[in-house]
Amino acid sequence: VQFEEDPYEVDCDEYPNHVSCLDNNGGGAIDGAPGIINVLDALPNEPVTITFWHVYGESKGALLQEFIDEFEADYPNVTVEAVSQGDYTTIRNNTLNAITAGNTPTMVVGYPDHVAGYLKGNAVIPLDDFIYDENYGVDLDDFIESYLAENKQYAGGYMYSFPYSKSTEMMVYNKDKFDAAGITVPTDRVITWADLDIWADTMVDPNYTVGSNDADSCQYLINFDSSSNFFINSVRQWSGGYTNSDGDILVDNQNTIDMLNYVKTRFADNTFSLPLAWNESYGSNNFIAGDVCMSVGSTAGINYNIPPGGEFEVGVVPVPQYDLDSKSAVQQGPNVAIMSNTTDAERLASWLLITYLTKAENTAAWAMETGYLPVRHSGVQSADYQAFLEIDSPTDSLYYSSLAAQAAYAQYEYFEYDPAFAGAVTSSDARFQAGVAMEALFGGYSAQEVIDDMVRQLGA
Amino acid sequence: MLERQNNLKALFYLAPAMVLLSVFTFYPLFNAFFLAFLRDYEFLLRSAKGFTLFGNFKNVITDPDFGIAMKNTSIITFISVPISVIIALLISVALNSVKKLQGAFQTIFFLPYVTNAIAIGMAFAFIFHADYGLLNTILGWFGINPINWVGLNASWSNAMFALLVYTIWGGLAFKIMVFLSGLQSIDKQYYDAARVDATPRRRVLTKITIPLLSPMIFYITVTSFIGAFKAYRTIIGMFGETLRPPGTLSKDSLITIVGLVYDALAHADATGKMSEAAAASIILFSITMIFTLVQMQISKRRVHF
Amino acid sequence: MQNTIRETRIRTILFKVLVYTFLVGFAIFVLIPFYWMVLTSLKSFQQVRTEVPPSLIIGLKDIRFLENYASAWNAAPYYQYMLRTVAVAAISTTGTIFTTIFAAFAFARLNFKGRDFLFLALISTMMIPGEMFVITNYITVSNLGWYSPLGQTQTEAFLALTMPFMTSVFYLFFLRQAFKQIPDELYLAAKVDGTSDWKYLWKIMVPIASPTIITIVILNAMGTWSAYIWPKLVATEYPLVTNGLREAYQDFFGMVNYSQQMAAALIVTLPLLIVFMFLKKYIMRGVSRSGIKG
Amino acid sequence: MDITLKEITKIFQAKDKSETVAVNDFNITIPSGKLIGLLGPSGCGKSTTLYMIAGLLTPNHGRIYFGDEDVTDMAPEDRGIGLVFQNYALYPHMTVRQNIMFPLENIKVPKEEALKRAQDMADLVGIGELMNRKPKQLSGGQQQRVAIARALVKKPRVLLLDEPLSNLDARLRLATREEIKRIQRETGITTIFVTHDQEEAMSISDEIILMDLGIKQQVGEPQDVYDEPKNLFVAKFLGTPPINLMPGEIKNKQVLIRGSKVTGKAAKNQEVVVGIRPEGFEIDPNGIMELEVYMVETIGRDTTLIIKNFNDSAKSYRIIVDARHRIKPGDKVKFNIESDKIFVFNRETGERL
Amino acid sequence: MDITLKEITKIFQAKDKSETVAVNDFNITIPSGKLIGLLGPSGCGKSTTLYMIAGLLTPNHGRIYFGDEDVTDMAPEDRGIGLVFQNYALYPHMTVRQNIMFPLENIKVPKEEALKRAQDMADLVGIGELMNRKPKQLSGGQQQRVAIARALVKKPRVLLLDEPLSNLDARLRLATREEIKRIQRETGITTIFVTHDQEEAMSISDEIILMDLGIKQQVGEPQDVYDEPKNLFVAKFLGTPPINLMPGEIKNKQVLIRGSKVTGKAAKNQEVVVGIRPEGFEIDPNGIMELEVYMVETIGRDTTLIIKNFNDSAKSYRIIVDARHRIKPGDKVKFNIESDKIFVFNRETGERL
Ligand SMILES: Nc1ncnc2c1ncn2[C@@H]1O[C@H](COP(=O)(O)OP(=O)(O)OP(=O)(O)O)[C@@H](O)[C@H]1O
Ligand SMILES: Nc1ncnc2c1ncn2[C@@H]1O[C@H](COP(=O)(O)OP(=O)(O)OP(=O)(O)O)[C@@H](O)[C@H]1O
Ligand SMILES: [Mg+2]
Ligand SMILES: [Mg+2]
Repeated sequence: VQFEEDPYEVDCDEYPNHVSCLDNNGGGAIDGAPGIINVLDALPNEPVTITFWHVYGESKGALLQEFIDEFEADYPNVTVEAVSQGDYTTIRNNTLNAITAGNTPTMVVGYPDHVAGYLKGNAVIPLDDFIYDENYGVDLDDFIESYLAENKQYAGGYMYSFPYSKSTEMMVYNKDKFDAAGITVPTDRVITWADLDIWADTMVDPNYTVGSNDADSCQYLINFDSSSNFFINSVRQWSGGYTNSDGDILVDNQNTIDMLNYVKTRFADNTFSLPLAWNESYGSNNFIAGDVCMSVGSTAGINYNIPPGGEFEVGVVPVPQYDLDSKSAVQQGPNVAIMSNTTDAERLASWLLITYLTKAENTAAWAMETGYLPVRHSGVQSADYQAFLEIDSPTDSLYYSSLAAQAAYAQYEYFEYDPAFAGAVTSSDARFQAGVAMEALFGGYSAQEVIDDMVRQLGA
Repeated sequence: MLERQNNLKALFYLAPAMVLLSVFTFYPLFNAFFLAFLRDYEFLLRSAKGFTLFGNFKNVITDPDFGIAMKNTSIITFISVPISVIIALLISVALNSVKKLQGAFQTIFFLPYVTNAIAIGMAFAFIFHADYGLLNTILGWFGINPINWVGLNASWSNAMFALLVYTIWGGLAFKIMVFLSGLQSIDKQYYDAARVDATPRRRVLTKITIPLLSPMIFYITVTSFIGAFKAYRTIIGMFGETLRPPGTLSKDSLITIVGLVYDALAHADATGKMSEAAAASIILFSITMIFTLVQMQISKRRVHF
Repeated sequence: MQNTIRETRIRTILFKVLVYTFLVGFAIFVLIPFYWMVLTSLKSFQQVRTEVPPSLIIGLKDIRFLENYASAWNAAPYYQYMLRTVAVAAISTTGTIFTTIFAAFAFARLNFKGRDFLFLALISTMMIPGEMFVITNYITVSNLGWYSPLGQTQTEAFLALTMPFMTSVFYLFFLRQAFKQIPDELYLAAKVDGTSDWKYLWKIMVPIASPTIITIVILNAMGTWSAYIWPKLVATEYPLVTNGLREAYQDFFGMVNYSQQMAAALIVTLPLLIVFMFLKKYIMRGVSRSGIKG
Repeated sequence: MDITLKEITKIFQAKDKSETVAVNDFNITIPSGKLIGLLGPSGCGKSTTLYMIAGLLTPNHGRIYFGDEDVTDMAPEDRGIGLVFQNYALYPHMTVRQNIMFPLENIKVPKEEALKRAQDMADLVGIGELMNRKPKQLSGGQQQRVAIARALVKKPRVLLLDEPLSNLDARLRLATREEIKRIQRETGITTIFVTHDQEEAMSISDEIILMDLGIKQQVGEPQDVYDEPKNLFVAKFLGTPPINLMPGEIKNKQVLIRGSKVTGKAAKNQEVVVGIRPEGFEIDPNGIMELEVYMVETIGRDTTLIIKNFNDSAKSYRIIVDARHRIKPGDKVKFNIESDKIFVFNRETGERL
Repeated sequence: MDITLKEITKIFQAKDKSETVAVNDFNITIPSGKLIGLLGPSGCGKSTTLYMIAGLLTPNHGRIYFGDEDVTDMAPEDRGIGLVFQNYALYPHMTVRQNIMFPLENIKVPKEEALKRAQDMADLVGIGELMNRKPKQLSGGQQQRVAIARALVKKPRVLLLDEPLSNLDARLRLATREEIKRIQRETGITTIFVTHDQEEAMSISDEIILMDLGIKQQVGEPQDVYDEPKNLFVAKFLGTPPINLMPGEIKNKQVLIRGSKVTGKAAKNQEVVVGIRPEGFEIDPNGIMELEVYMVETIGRDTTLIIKNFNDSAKSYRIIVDARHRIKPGDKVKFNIESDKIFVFNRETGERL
């Protein structure tokens, strides 16, 4: 352990890219290369090995490996060792440990708050020099704006991470039931909570027995897979405030209380529900079983909501909104960062890999296979992806992925991301508590109790 | 044992374990202790601003969850350990006394040790399910209404009950194995003598078996208490990251002291959080230590070597 | 008098019934999760997902044995992982056995300065949550050059996986208790027979404490078999079976194919069960202590 | 209550299937209230017999009766037995007091009384001061005394003693055995006493049983057995120093040793073994047997003459004479032989003629 | 190599701090190559003494020498000792063969030779057939013989035997002790032999040591000790049946019992204890002492007259007479007393006068 008078007084000559040496201009944009990182003119000829920690399991991992193999074919002297760390908590812990041990991988996948944490250890590099490099740079305009904004919210406004695997939420509904109930779910406009209230009147059957799969009714009208997203989205729509990137918790206000009270009534009359209603983590089983008529979940999880035997038809639409004036859809999914404990060659190789992975056709291919969304406009526009978006045959294996993607794009105007902050309380904690709050509300606690507990836990 | 001291020889025998322990146990331990007294420790940079005697401890103790953690830890410890030790003891003794099917039973009782954690989680979810769970079904036979054990908004005490069952279940296999191996080293002659002396079975158990097994009982008790003070995985296994029944707030949490440690460790990148983890560990350590010392003191009289 | 015999017999039978009932009762209690595991591994993905409540038995024709087990087996290179795990378990168990035998011997039989204090100090290390060690050990292992995310050799991986587990206070304590149960007389006899402590340890203590040592072997091997966090941390490229098992079925949407996962878990568990069944008879075959009066 | 063993056989089977016949077709009735000495060489099956009576071992064959009751299948705890184990089997974790009180507590004797009885019994065997010690802290003999006290304290129906005095010194031994005898007499407990000390066996037993190789050899009152051994084994086994055995022959109803007649015997001519008790020799200048004294030993009150090279250089004979006779090594002494101290045995079967 | 114990004291301290002085300021030199019998009542410190010589216990005070070498701090395994434990201490997991061979393996005797020596030794003690058994499968006596074989097989520098024959029958005991004596003679191993059997101690020991309460009482050749006991304890301890003790007094250099003179003694007038060996009485119609015979016991070759109500109704005296005297209970018999069988002791200190 070294002792320093003030660890925040970092020697900025030595660590020009340390978080403490950067001005915090509030997530504002940086234009041009800051000149922090030395970008090599060309990859050296010696072999370069980079390690890439990710979180993808067997199938996504295999797909990633295919890209890597292609990449390695293009750059024969670069070897990429891609290693799955399991889940997000593990990758974060392992990376933190690796940083402390001074023994990091070359690049990692992670959420913004992970990267914000790594930044405290001076462990990631800003990518701006690469982004604006003549040889290796990318055209930022080609990237989905909110993805960029999310990755620019670090101190100094530098991009310490780069968008990689992105997803959002969509809603599925049981078309057959709606048909039977004589309701048509509009596809030309965003569904509102008011719609839901009306439909609930006809479709929610208080005496519904679980598993009975009545033709035209359900136990609950709508399920929200992620209680965190439910809270965050709703609080935004109600202008309740969530957090800011300084880590301030902004939920303790009347708007939030109102929102929660509203939701509470909808819980009470079985309009809204959470997977908890069935002791599950996701509502897909009960959606398939017909217990719930609609379900909000991640676009990447669409296939779990499709009845395997095609028992009923599934419709996919954007997430319902409370207030059409302040619409909000979560944008989530990990980004990728390059660690600082690396050589220039490794950095460049990593950057090349990042750009390779996010290349239009690759980001599109990745998106189609995994249920994520392309990070580039050009990816979205690519012929393959456009073809994918136009799939309209329910027999096509990508049909529902396509529907989900369409729903996603319908809402990408109002994508919102979580402000990232690290520290004693992280943005992940806030998100976690948001979920807890929603669940407790569902469990019967009052709006005030729920908020109080959230505030208390987040130590605001 | 010879009365004469032989420090050199002891050193020889202790050296391999000690070298390894020094590197992989003592050193990390001192390291952890040390962290608890650093002010504003930055884990990632491994630097601190100076020392503080109680600062980190104060942070831990003033944590709103600390009291809850203390309560939960004590309850888990003082209920699950005695019960599981007694059950394991009875099972081992019973197992040791039967001939038929002994091997089969032994294998069965070992199974928890090799059973996949996810399967265990699923099975317990089924056991405690409010609607169709095994436990409520059985209770139903006795005319008892279904109880919400671990479901939505289950009460703290129900959840704790389920957790205790789960904890006890999880600890049986190991204890049974230890007791069985201990029972093997009891001279059968004592049982002959006891039979001739017309000793009722219960007295054979309490007056012969238990005292002669006391070294292993002591071992199991000490290590189980230590283990139970460190309870955490079981709670994660049962309730997931929230450490409580779904739909409840933090006052219903089943968090333990180690839960606090984990919580702090999960924020290793935050200033001073590692120190808090260390401080919480030391608090846990102190409680456990006092308790272990008491046990050792009692055992001096009770444990027959 | 004849009555006494009958009474005794009835009592004995009653007692036996009691004992067996007790054992069977707890056996069922203990078996439920395992049964669940087997059951799930035989069900179809469909059945597991949609059945409410889950069925407790499964019809012969519903069994998806081949399907689940075959794809489970293919989900990860288990064979290779198992081999590696066996090697790691063998090394660390051997190490643990040796170091704990030595140290337990010192604590149980030798008389040296500060023995009780040292022992207490050792026990006290168990009172700190393991994760407090993990980080420092990770740094240590890194500093020793056994781990780097970049290019770790097989040897380095083995060192990192085994060295921190070459001894165990937990088992040391266990073995010391077992050693203490061996009558002093034998030690004295061996001494006058001109036996060195070393030889006494191996020829007398170890054979007599063999049930305990076998138990330690089983438990320790089991520990390696289910090790997850540490291998994940220091041998990212050399996963052990549990890493394989977990990662093959890791999914962010909770939609794990439980049937296959359980099938895989059973496949992975099986070797261990076989080893256990083979070794357990040594646990039950204690050494009867006769030839010592008193 | 008498104890009857009917055709009892006990075979130990080792793991490798090799068998040891420890007790072989044993038949005996032990009369109620008697103290029976069980004697025999080491490994002849004495402990095994006791254990079967106690119920700790089950005979492979045969039945055991207490009175009329067949107890073969009765559990040991129901038999009302007191047993002193050859290796004590004290409970190591209990103090002397607890050890002795243990059987009393089992039969729910009130605490107070149990304490008193235990103390009395301990005083009797001279360990009254050691009540708070653990067995480990006792000397061998002290441990043995605890075992005796433990067996006696509950006044069992049947008392089985497996070499209970082997580690006691002569005086204590005498005192203890007399106490045992007294208690046995007073309470009328049927008692079986295994001992290697003949003098002990003979002095306290109402009857003795001689065993060899798991087979009963002779039963009877001690002096009778000594005086009238049924076979060579019995003759050899009883008596210290042991009987002197010499090859001889019967010719015309005369028993000859090295050609000279030592006594008469109405039996057909044959080769025999002649046994003469060491005290059966009488120094007589006109004696019929002249022997050269090889060594003279005086131990305590006895003077023993040792004879060597009589007919077999490896063998030596012992003759006990009155200490008054001043005999030196090398003396040639003539002896007469008392006719009731001389026994003649078939050389093949060992049966007495 | 002779063994010297210098001011050896051993105190056991129990957990509750109570102390037992097991051996108290013990001084002795055991001459090289001799066989010494160590005798004393149960619990007097015999085993403790042996253990200290073996190095298994450390004296609280004093030094032990083998020859000139101070071995007090030497480890037991380096002392080259053979020890038969009173409680055998066989290795339960080893067969008889392995048990016996164990000490040989320790000194790296080649396998072949070790096997042979073990077999020879086992044959010697009569367990040659049982080599593959585990101790559990042996009778008490057989276990004891394994222990003896194990101690003897390595031909130790010093042999310590703690009641090694207590569980053997008389014949085997005689044979074994003679084997031990022979081996001891042949190899010149300095040997200490603890036994409760006086006859045994006296017949094989070159010298005997008598202990009581941790204190050495008398040392000497067996017969000398028997003939000239230094104090009351020694006189009482040696001899079976034990010496008859009567209160008496010295008056004018005459020793009087109940007023009549039994012998003379040049000592000042005082109250004394008079001891007369059972064999010290001679039937003589003109004897100086008339006693009424209470009971007559014939055990084996001896006839014992039991006298009661002589002066203390609780006490009985034993007189051994030649079997020829036909005496019946109730007879009044007159005796003379052999002067070398009568000893006079100070009534307070027990010292012989
Ligand atoms: N570990 C111990 N703790 C306390 N006292 C002990 C211990 N060992 C022996 N003693 C006591 O020391 C005394 C001497 O014991 P020791 O074993 O030497 O007797 P011994 O002469 O061998 O007797 P025995 O003939 O009965 O075997 C006894 O009174 C005994 O109770
Ligand atoms: N568990 C056993 N397995 C095999 N053989 C045994 C077992 N127990 C005893 N024996 C054998 O049975 C025979 C009789 O043993 P037992 O113990 O009855 O002898 P004993 O007459 O008591 O001898 P001792 O006087 O030496 O104690 C012996 O030869 C012994 O070796
Ligand atoms: Mg026996
Ligand atoms: Mg002794």
